[in-house]
Amino acid sequence: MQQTLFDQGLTLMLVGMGTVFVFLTILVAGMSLMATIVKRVTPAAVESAATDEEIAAITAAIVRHRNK
Amino acid sequence: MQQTLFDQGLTLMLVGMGTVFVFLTILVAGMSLMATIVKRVTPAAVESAATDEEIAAITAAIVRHRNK
Amino acid sequence: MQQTLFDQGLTLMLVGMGTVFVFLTILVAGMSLMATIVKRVTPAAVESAATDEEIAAITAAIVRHRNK
Amino acid sequence: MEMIEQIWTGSGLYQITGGQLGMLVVCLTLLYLGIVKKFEPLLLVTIGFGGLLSNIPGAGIAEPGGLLFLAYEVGIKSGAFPLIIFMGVGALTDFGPLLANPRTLFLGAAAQFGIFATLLGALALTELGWMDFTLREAAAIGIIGGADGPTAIYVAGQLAPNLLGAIAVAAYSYMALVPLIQPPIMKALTTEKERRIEMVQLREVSAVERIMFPLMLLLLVGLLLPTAAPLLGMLAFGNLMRECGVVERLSNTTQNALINIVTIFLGLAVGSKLSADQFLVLDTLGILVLGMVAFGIGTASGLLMGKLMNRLSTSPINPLIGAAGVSAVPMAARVANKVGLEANPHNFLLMHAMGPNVAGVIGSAVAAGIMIMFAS
Amino acid sequence: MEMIEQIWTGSGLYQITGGQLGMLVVCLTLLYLGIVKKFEPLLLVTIGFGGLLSNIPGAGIAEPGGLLFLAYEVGIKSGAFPLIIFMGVGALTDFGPLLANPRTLFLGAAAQFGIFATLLGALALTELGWMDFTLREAAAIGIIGGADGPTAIYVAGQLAPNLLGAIAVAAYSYMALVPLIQPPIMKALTTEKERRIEMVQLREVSAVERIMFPLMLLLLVGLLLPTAAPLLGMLAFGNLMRECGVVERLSNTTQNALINIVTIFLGLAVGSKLSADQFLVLDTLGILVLGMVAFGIGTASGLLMGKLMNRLSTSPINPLIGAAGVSAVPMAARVANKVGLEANPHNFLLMHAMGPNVAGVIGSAVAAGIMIMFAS
Amino acid sequence: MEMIEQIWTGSGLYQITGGQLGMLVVCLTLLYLGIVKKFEPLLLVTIGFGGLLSNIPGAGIAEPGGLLFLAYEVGIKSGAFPLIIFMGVGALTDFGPLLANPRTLFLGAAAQFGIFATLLGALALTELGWMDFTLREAAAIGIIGGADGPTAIYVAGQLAPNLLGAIAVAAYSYMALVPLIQPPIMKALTTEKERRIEMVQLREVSAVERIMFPLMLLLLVGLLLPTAAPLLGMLAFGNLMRECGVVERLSNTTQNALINIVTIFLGLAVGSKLSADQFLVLDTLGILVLGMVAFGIGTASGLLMGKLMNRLSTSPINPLIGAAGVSAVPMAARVANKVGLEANPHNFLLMHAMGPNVAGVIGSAVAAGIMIMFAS
Ligand code: NA
Ligand code: NA
Ligand code: NA
Repeated sequence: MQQTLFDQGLTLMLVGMGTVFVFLTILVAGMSLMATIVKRVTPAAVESAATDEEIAAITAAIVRHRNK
Repeated sequence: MQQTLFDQGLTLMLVGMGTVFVFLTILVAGMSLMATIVKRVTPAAVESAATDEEIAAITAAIVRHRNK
Repeated sequence: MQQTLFDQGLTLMLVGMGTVFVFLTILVAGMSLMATIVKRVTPAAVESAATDEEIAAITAAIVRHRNK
Repeated sequence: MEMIEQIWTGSGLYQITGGQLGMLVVCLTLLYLGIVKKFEPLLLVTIGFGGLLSNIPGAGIAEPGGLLFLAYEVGIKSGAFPLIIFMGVGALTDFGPLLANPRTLFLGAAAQFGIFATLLGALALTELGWMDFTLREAAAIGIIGGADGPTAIYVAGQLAPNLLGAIAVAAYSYMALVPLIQPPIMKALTTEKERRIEMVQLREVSAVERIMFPLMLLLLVGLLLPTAAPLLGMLAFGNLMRECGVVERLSNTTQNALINIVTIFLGLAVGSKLSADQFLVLDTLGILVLGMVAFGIGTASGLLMGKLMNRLSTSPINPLIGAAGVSAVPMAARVANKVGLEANPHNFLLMHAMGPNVAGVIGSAVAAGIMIMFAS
Repeated sequence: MEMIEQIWTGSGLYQITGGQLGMLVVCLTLLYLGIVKKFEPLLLVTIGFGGLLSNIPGAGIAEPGGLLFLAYEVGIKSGAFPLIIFMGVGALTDFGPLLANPRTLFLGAAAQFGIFATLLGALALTELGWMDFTLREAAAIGIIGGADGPTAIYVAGQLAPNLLGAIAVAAYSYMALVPLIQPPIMKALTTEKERRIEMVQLREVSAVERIMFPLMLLLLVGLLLPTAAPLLGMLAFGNLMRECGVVERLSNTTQNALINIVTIFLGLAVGSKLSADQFLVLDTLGILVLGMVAFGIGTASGLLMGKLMNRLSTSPINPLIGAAGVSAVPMAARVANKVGLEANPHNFLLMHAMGPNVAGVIGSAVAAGIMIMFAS
Repeated sequence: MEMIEQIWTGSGLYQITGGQLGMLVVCLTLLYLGIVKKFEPLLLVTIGFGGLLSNIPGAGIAEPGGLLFLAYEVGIKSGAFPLIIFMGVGALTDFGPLLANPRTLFLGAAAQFGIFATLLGALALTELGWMDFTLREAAAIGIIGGADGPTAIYVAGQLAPNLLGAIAVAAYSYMALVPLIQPPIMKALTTEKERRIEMVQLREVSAVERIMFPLMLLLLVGLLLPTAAPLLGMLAFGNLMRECGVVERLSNTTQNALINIVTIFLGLAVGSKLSADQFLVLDTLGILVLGMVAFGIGTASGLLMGKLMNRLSTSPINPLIGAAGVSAVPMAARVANKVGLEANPHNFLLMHAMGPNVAGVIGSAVAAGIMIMFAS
C-alpha cells in the first residue's frame, strides 16, 4: 500500500528523534566512561593557567596603574 | 640491448648525484662571486635595527617600569 | 554607411565622457541629498575617537620621550 | 544616438522587473536587520549584499561566468563552504561545559523535535493543498528548527537548492530573534520556582578529555550515521586542532582568516540564490512561518525535557537551560542566563546552558544526517 | 651518456629562445623597479617574478597543468581576482573626504578624459597604419589612463587578454611614476596664485552617511550602468563591511589576509602573460607610449576642471587637487599636497585631494563599464 | 521498521570492512604520534584526521563529490598545494647561514645520496621479486630520503599517486624521528676529536646578497634543470618576498594565513589517500623500511662529506653539520648542535648546521627535478 507523504514524514519523525536520542545517549555513555577512565589513569588533571597569587599580583598592578 | 630496471636505476643514481653536485657547485661559485662583487660595490653593509644607545634606553625604561 | 574605427572611437569618447559625468553628477546629487536628510534626521553626529585632553596627554608624553 | 539608446536599453532602469525591485527591497531589509538591528550581521550583511548584486539586471554577477555564480558552484553546490565553516565553529567551540555535564546532551536531543515537527508541518500544509513541498524540501525546511546556519545551508544545498535563499534567510533571522521568541515560551512552560533553581558548579575538565572528545564524536558518527559524518567530522577536526595544543597556528588561522574568508563568500553565494522567481513565492512565506514554529517547538521540547530531567535527577537542573538546546550559539545560552537571573539574581546559568547549547549543534547535525539519508 | 644528453636537451640553456632571454631581462627590470625604486612593489615584484617563472623554457609553469596557468584561468579569466582586490580596496578606502565635499567627484570625472583620449590615440595609430589595434584592444589600453591596477587588469582580461601583460605592467609602472609625471604638468597649467589657494577644512562625516554611501553607489550603478556593477559592486561591498561597524572581523580579514593572498596570485598570474610573443612586439611600445600620454592627459583635464570649478565656486578650490582625479591612490593625492606646500607652506591639500583621488577610482570603473558595454 | 533497517544497512558498523578498521587504527596511531609524541604535528594531525574521515564507510568524503576528494584534485593532483607550501617555506627560511658559508652546499649535496640509494634499493627489491615497484614508484619512494615533506608530496603526486599516502606518512614520520635515527650514526662515523671541532663565527650577510640569492637560484635552475623550476622557483619567490623588504604584508600573509590554510587542506587531502587497498599492502612496509634506510644513508653520506671537507679545508669544519644536509629543517640542525655540545660544551654548531640544512632543501628539489625528468 502506498504511504502518503504525511505518513512518510511521521515515520521519519519517529525514526529521526529516535536516532538523535540513541546517538546522543551513546555519546553520553562514552563521555562518562571516558571521564571515569581518565580520572583513574591520570592522577590529577593539572590545568591552572595562572595561580591565585599571580592573578592577585596582576590585579593589584592594574589597580595601581589606574589610580596613578 | 634492453637495460634492466636496476641498471636504469644505477645510471639514474650516477647522473642524479652528478647533477646535484654540478648544480650546487655552480651555485657555490655564483654565491662566492656575488659576495665578492657585493663587497667591492657596497662600501659597508649597514643593517643595524637599533643602535646600542636605543637598546640601552629601552632596557632601562623596562627595568624602571618593573621596579615601580 | 560604414563608420571608420576612428569615428567609432570618437563617438565612444563623447558617449563615455558624457556617461561618466552624468553618473557622477547623479551621485553628487544623491550624496548632497543624503547629507541634508541625515543632518535633519540625526540631531548630532557624534564620532570623537579621542578627547582633546587625551590627545594632549599623549602628545606631551611623546614630546617628553623625544627630548630625553 | 544609437549608443545612447544602447546605454538606455542596457541600463538597469530599463531592464528591471518588478520581481527584481521587490528583491532589492528584501535585501535592503536584510542589510537593515544586520547593520541596525545587529541580527547575525556576519551573515545577513553578506547575504543581503550578495542578494543586491544578484538582482542587478544585466550585470550577470549571479549567472554563469559571474563571480557569485562561481562562488555558489565551487563552495555551496560542493558543500565545501558550510563544511569549512563547521570546521571553524569546531575550532571556536569550547566543549568543556558539555564534558563536565554530559547529561545535558539530552536537552540538545529533545530540542531537535522542532526540526521534525516542522518537517511534518510542511508535509501537512502540502496534504492540505496550501503549499507544495516535496519530502526533500520539507526536510530542508525542517532543519531551520536546528538554529544552525551552516547545517541549514549544507542540507538545503544537498536537498533543495531552490529553497536555499529562503531557508538561509529564515535560519539566520530566527537565530537573531531568539531573545524575542524564547522568553515568553520559557516563562509559560516553567514555574517561578523552577526558574530559581541554582545548579552545582561545573567540574574542571582535563585536557585529555578535551582531546578525546572530538575523536569519540567522529568515531561514533562514523560507525552509526555516516551521512552526518561530513558535518560532524569537520566540527570534530576543528575542535581537535583547538584542543590538541600542538597545531596552534592552524587553529588560529581556522578561527580567523579562514572562517572569515569563507563566511564572506558563503554569504555572497547564498545571496546569489535570492532571485525573485525563487524567493518571492508563496513557499517563502510558508518557510518563514514554519521556521518560526520550528523555533518555538524546539524551545518548548527542550524546556519540557529540562523539567523531566530535573524531576528524575538527584542534582538539581534548571529547566531553562533546556531552551538553549536549539543551539543558536551562544545567543540561546545567554537568554537562558538572563531569564534565570530575572527569577533569582544569584542564578548564573550561562556555563550550564553552554552544554545543551553546543549539544544542540551536534543534535542538529545528527538530524541533518537522518534527513540526507532518507530524503535524498 | 644518453641521459646526460637528455639533461642537456632538457636544459634551459639548450631550449631558451632569444625572446625568452629578452623577457627575463624585462622581468628583472620590473623586479629592479619594484625592489630598488619601490615602484608599486606589491604588484611589480609579484608580476616580475611570475614573468621569470613563465619564461623558463621547458618548465611549463605558465602552460596547461602549471600553477600559474591555473591561477590565470581561475582568477583572471573569470575576473575573480581583480574583483576581490576591488573588494579589498573598498575595505581599505575612506570615502569620508569625498562625502565631506561631493563636488570633488567632478574632478574625478574630468580626469577620465585621459582614458578616452588614449582610446582615440590607439585608434588613430591604427588608422595611420603604425599599429594594429582593434576597438576592444584600444579600449583596454585606454583604461591604463584610469591609473587603477585592478580595473585595468579586469578590463584587459575581458577585452584583450593578449595585451594583459603589457597593460598591467604599463598601468603599475606609470602609477609609480606619478611623482615624476605629474608635477611639471601641474606647474605648467596652474598659476603660482592658484597653487597657493588654501581650502576650507572638511566637515565631519557621520557614520550614517558612510554606511549609506556604498549602498547608494551600488544602486546607482545597478540602475544606470550594470556593466560596471561587478567592479563598483565589490568596491561598495568592501566599503560597507568597513563602515557598517558590525562585521569588523570580516573587514579586517579582507584588508589583510584575503587581499594579500589574492595579490600574490594575481601578480603571478599576470606575470604568466609576459611571454615574448605577446610582450616583445611593437604593440607593447605603443601601449607604453599611449599609457604615458593617457596619464598626462588625465592629469591635465583634472587640473583644468579644477581651475573651472575654482572660478565657478564660492568656496575656494585649489586646482592642484584636480590632478589627483586620475586615482593612483594615494600617490596622486600626496603629489598634489607636495606641490601645494611648495607654493604655500601652510597649504595642506592632502585630505582635500583624497576626495578626487577616490572619485577617480569610481570614475575609472564607470569608464570601464562603458568600454565593456560597447567594445565587447 | 524498513527505515530502521535502512539506518542499520547504512551505518558504518554494518558497512565497515576489515581494511577500513585497520586504517582507522593506523590513523589513530598517526594522531597519537602527532599529538602525544609531537612528531611533525602540523602534518601528522591533519593527515591522520583526513585518513579517519576518508575511512568512514558510506560517508564518501574522499570519493567524487566529497570535500577531501575535491581538495586532492584541486590541490595535489595539480601540484598547487606543495608548491604553495614551498613558497611559504621560502618566506620562512633564512638563507643567511648558507650565504655566509656557501661551501656547506656540498654537504647538502652529499646527503642526497640517500635519495638515489633508496631508489636503487627499491629497484633491487623488485629485481629480487620481493616487491613490485616501477621506476616511477621507486623514484617517488627515494625522495623520502630528502626529508622534505612538500617535495616528497609533490613528486609522489606527479609520479606515483597510488603511493602518496604511504610516502607522505613515511616522510613526515622519519623527519620527526631524526633525533633518534641520526645520533648513533653520527657517533659511529665521527671521532670524539672531530665532534669537538669549533667553527669560525659566520660573517654578516648584506641585504643585497640576500635579495640576489633567490634570483640567482631561480636563474640557475631555469637554465640548468627546468623540471626542478616549479619547486625551487616558488621557494625562491617566497624568499624574495621575505628579503626584498618592500612587500612585507605579502610576506607576512605567506608565512601565516596562507601556509596555514594550505597546510590544513594539504594534510586532509593526503589523508584521503590513506585507503586500505593502497596503504595496507606489502608495498607500504617496503616504503617504510626503504625510507628509514634512506635517512640513514643520507645522514652517513653527509657526515662523510663533512669529514672530507674538514681535511681539505683550511678553516675547520665539524663533520657533524654534514648530517644536517638531509634537511628536516630545523630538526637536523638542532640534532647536530646537541651532539656537538655533548662532545664540547663550548661548541655551538646550530647556525653552522643551518647552512647544510637549507642546502638540503635545495639539493632534494634538484634531485626531484632529475627524478621527474627521467622517471616520467
Ligand atoms: Na541545533
Ligand atoms: Na582612475
Ligand atoms: Na633534503
